[in-house]
Amino acid sequence: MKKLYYPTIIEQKQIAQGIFSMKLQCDEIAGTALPGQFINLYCKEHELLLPRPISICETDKQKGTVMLVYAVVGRGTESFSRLQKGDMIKVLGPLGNGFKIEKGVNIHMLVGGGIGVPPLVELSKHLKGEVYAFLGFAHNPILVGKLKNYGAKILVATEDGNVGFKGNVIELLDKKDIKGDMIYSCGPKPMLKAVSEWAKGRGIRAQVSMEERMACGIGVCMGCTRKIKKKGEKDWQNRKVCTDGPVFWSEEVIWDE
Amino acid sequence: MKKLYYPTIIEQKQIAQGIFSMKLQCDEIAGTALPGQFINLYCKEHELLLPRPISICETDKQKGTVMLVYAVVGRGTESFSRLQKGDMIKVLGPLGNGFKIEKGVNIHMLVGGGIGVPPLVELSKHLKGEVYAFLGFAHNPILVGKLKNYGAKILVATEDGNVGFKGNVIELLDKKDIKGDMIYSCGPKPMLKAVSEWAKGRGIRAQVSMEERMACGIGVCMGCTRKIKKKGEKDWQNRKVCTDGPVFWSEEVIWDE
Amino acid sequence: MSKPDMKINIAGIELKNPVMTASGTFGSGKEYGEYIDLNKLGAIVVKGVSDTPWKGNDSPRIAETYGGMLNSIGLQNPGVETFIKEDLPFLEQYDTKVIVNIVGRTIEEYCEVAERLGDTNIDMVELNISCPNVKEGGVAFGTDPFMVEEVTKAVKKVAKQPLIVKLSPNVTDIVSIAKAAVNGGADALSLINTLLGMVIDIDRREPVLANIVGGLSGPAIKPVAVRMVYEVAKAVDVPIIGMGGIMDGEDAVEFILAGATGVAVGMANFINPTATIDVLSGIEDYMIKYGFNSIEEIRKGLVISDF
Amino acid sequence: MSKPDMKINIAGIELKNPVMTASGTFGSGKEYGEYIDLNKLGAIVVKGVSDTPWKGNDSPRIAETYGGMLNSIGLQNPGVETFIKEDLPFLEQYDTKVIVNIVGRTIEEYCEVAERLGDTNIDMVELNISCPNVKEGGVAFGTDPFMVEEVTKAVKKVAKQPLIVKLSPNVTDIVSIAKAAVNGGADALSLINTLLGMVIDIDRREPVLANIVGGLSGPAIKPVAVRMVYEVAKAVDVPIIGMGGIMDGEDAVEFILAGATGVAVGMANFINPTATIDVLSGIEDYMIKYGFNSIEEIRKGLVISDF
Ligand SMILES: Cc1cc2nc3c(=O)[nH]c(=O)nc-3n(C[C@H](O)[C@H](O)[C@H](O)COP(=O)(O)OP(=O)(O)OC[C@H]3O[C@@H](n4cnc5c(N)ncnc54)[C@H](O)[C@@H]3O)c2cc1C
Ligand SMILES: Cc1cc2nc3c(=O)[nH]c(=O)nc-3n(C[C@H](O)[C@H](O)[C@H](O)COP(=O)(O)OP(=O)(O)OC[C@H]3O[C@@H](n4cnc5c(N)ncnc54)[C@H](O)[C@@H]3O)c2cc1C
Ligand SMILES: Cc1cc2nc3c(=O)[nH]c(=O)nc-3n(C[C@H](O)[C@H](O)[C@H](O)COP(=O)(O)O)c2cc1C
Ligand SMILES: Cc1cc2nc3c(=O)[nH]c(=O)nc-3n(C[C@H](O)[C@H](O)[C@H](O)COP(=O)(O)O)c2cc1C
Ligand code: FES
Ligand code: FES
Repeated sequence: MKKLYYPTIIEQKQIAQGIFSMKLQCDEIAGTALPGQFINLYCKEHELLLPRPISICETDKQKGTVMLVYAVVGRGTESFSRLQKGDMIKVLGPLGNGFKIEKGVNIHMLVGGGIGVPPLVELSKHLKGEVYAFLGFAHNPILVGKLKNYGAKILVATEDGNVGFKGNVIELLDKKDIKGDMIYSCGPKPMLKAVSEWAKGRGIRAQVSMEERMACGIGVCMGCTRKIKKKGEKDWQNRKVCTDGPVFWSEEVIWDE
Repeated sequence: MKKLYYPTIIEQKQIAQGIFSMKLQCDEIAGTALPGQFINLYCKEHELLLPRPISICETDKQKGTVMLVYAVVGRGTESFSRLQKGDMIKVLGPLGNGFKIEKGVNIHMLVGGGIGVPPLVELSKHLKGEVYAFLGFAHNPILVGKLKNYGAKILVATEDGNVGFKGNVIELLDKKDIKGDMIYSCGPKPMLKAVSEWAKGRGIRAQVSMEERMACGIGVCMGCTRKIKKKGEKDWQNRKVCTDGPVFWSEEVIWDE
Repeated sequence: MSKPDMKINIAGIELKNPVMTASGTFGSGKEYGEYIDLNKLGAIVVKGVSDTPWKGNDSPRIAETYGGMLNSIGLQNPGVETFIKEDLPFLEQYDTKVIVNIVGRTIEEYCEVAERLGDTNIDMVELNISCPNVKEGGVAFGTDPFMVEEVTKAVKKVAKQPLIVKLSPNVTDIVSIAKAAVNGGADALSLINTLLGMVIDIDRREPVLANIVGGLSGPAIKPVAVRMVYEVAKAVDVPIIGMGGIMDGEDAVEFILAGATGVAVGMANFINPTATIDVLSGIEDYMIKYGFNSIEEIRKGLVISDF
Repeated sequence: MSKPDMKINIAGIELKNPVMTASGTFGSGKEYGEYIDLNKLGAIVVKGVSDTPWKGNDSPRIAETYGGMLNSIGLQNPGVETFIKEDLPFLEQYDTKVIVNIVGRTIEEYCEVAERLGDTNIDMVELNISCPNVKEGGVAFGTDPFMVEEVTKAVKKVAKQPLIVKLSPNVTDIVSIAKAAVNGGADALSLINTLLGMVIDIDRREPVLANIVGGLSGPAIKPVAVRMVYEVAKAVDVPIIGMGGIMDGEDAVEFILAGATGVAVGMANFINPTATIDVLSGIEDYMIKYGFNSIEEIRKGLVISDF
């Protein structure tokens, strides 16, 4: 159930320059979380009051553990990175709606950019059929081994050509030109927009996991909205990333901002 | 020199209900502090920005240690009490002017009330001649053993008669009626006022260590003033407890507030 | 020991306790119903409702600040009809008072919403003339005593329920605004709404909020809020609902001592979903500790020494 | 890499960098001279000076708040003659600009102080019409555009040095106040002074401050300050000195991006005696990181996207 918890950190490590993975002991969240959901992490510093939303990268229902992977980009994530094994952390979750996993979908295309890759890990464990993971990074790939272990076919692009294809993930999609049945995508907004267009051009349905600055995370503050136009609607509405999303159908998102 | 330091806490213990002693490793402060001076302690919590002034209870110049004794009365002192041996703490000091130790004074009377006793400890080590310590508490005496070790003759009063004389420290002074040459006093304002009157009535000179809410602690903000009328002045002035005090001559303090 | 009596009375309506939700921070109650027993609240103040649906401002709408936050929601809401159809039935299940915060771009729009709500059995109307996040109406009505009196009068005329007027802190003289609202017929006042603020992302060199400026709330603003409640309480006779940075029972008591009859919890809900209930039990603890028998006793309990 | 040029120009006076001290938080510089090299500061703004000595308010004068503090000093100062005799010679030793904050209860008193300072070689006068802690004068002059213009005009007439007018944030419309000061002849503006606030000790059930209310400063107020600097910078052509909660170089850059030419460090001094120098090097780091060649470039660097 989505609730406040105070789990213990059972592992914290730096997995790449400025990127950390943190494992929490939290049976309740591990037991109920769906792929694509996120949790709100609270800072110990009382001057930083708002929670930070972080996607669930992976859960282990048996062990009751939840893995998060986050980039240090500001004071909040910096503060998380200073926490150590054994420390407690306040969290709220699991929050939001996960990716839709539909029957009859055989070829799955995961498209992740940078710190958008984490939620694709748990997702990959739930998909039946062929899974391709198109992963784009600036320089250092993360979580590639995990996705591979879970059976995804890995296609990596780095902007500087450090590993794999030199270029961005869209160029990689163009090059490989695999025609899947469904795209699941998470990453920076320009990438999601490009993925959305790419998918549209090829008639592939695509789900995109969006980010927006949040306050409550549970749908009351109306802080986290994006312009969404559902099928059949005449006009867009500002819909909440936290509870209407974070995953939306790409064709419903108004990208023109 | 008065400066910002980040000493390590080498001892922290509860010495009575709600009262803690904390020992810091800080050669610089230990080496220069005078009896009656205080230091500013900063909280780790960034929502509590102002430093807390705490008197120096005792220093050990050889070992370079500084002992503080403080009561938990609010968020700041509560936060100090949660710190542990090995933790660092930000401090500024030593601050203020200590007690005046004059030549030709043979019988010294220390008068301390509750959490006003700590600065008298270091002072007692610097006094030559006979030292009487009149100590008043609500229920639990503190620091009595220390003062005794340093040679003071101990006279304790507790309001409930738990230890020693039943009553307050003024009643104890009345009862013992010792005629010293100098009084050094620290404690709650009503006590200081009463001590001041008691001393005046007997023609004994008295120094009182005052408290006031502070911001800077170094004399710039004008936040910590008390009404003081120096000898020869026609009118009182608001003078700074932090740099003009905290120790004042009792006859210079305007008590009528 | 018997539980202290926490009842309060606002404009003839009895609330079981002084703890309410601050408009816009509690949705229409549904979401927090998963965390707390809504029956325990003195009142639920729902988010701002307009005559027709409002889309609100562009995102980002949230920025964090030291000890607080900015929001520039811009009063997004589905309109009064949808509120009545979809949210009100949920709220009516509970044994708590329902106060509806109403917004408008013109006096006419405010009146329409108030009139429409007159047909429902909500308990009170809170007139929001203090939202800093909309260009028309909103705060424009709330910063000029003449306008405050006009809009209050007009809405009071059509409202069937008691009328609370919610004041903006972004004014030179809160007392003259409060008096204008009371002259216009306000049965109670609530304050404060958010302070206008701005945060700049120095790396991207642009304002964090799409709307550039937004409303500051949270513990950072509490001293301003307490001061305004204190000033207004001395100047008017209607009950006051105090808010601004209330995080716990002690904060709430501070507002009551300043002169508030009721208190509202806003941003704290985002940090702790059970904040309202925690505030409630904190007030109760304080009453027990110091032997207060009623909220009214606390409200009259401030001692001003003559220095 | 060569050091970036941090010079700024205010009313024809060149400061070696934009970092100043906020009046009342730095004394007359002596005390902080033990912690930092005063020669490194762009300017030292000394505490409010009146014609004759002022005793200030009763104690307690300080209260802590979440992310900030209240003060109700009430402009205690030994008067302009003592300032000139005792503090100025000390300040004159240093290679930094000296700005004197002046206060008064009447226009005449302001003028007297400004005139008297005209005989000295201080660099600028800062007219404080925004102190919330004195009953007469002070903020009363600062909240009404007509009065702001009058007092500015009068002081400008007698002042020999360039005139900065310091604005109060406790107003409905900061822009109209700023314009009034400029119309009155202000060569520059500084903002913000403190927000009026109050803290109640719920255990003793009395206000913490003897003066009941006091001025709120510190990081808690920064969003309000940045917003006001932004609004004023868009509306007037004179240079602005921004302040309110600046704790580090990044905070200072935020003010410059909002439109400030100079910045002042206040409460931060109490938390960190080297705050001014840390702010200075933080600005320099930012300039190096992003390749800014002047403060002016930062000031013009804010991007407002068209959403
Ligand atoms: C649904 C969702 C899932 C996310 N999952 C991940 C993840 O798995 N790993 C990861 O590294 N990051 C993730 N993010 C982004 C992450 O929330 C931000 O990087 C983080 O909040 C930044 O906090 P900060 O204090 O370090 O940065 P600051 O910039 O100092 O943050 C200041 C404020 O802005 C908010 N904020 C800043 N950036 C964002 C953002 N992109 N989205 C929402 N709020 C933001 C913070 O919550 C905070 O209130 C996710 C965001 C969302 C909305
Ligand atoms: C010169 C001097 C020496 C002191 N020495 C000691 C000592 O040795 N041991 C000890 O236990 N206490 C001492 N005190 C009192 C101590 O400073 C306060 O008890 C402490 O600051 C309370 O902080 P708090 O956050 O726990 O309480 P809170 O009440 O939450 O404090 C809130 C604010 O009020 C200020 N404040 C509260 N009470 C006082 C006070 N009495 N004096 C100054 N500021 C106050 C705090 O600094 C803080 O800014 C001394 C005070 C002064 C002025
Ligand atoms: C996200 C958000 C939305 C708000 N929406 C409204 C609103 O619709 N109507 C209103 O009168 N006040 C609104 N407010 C103001 C709050 O009701 C309250 O007055 C303010 O936040 C101060 O209280 P706090 O510090 O406890 O949050 C909103 C505040 C926030 C943070
Ligand atoms: C203790 C104290 C005393 C002050 N005295 C003055 C003063 O004499 N004149 C003045 O114009 N402003 C005075 N101020 C206001 C500051 O100069 C500054 O405008 C305000 O504190 C905001 O900046 P900060 O948040 O960095 O402190 C004072 C502020 C404090 C905290
Ligand atoms: S974060 Fe509050 S509604 Fe989404
Ligand atoms: S505390 Fe600032 S002058 Fe004493």
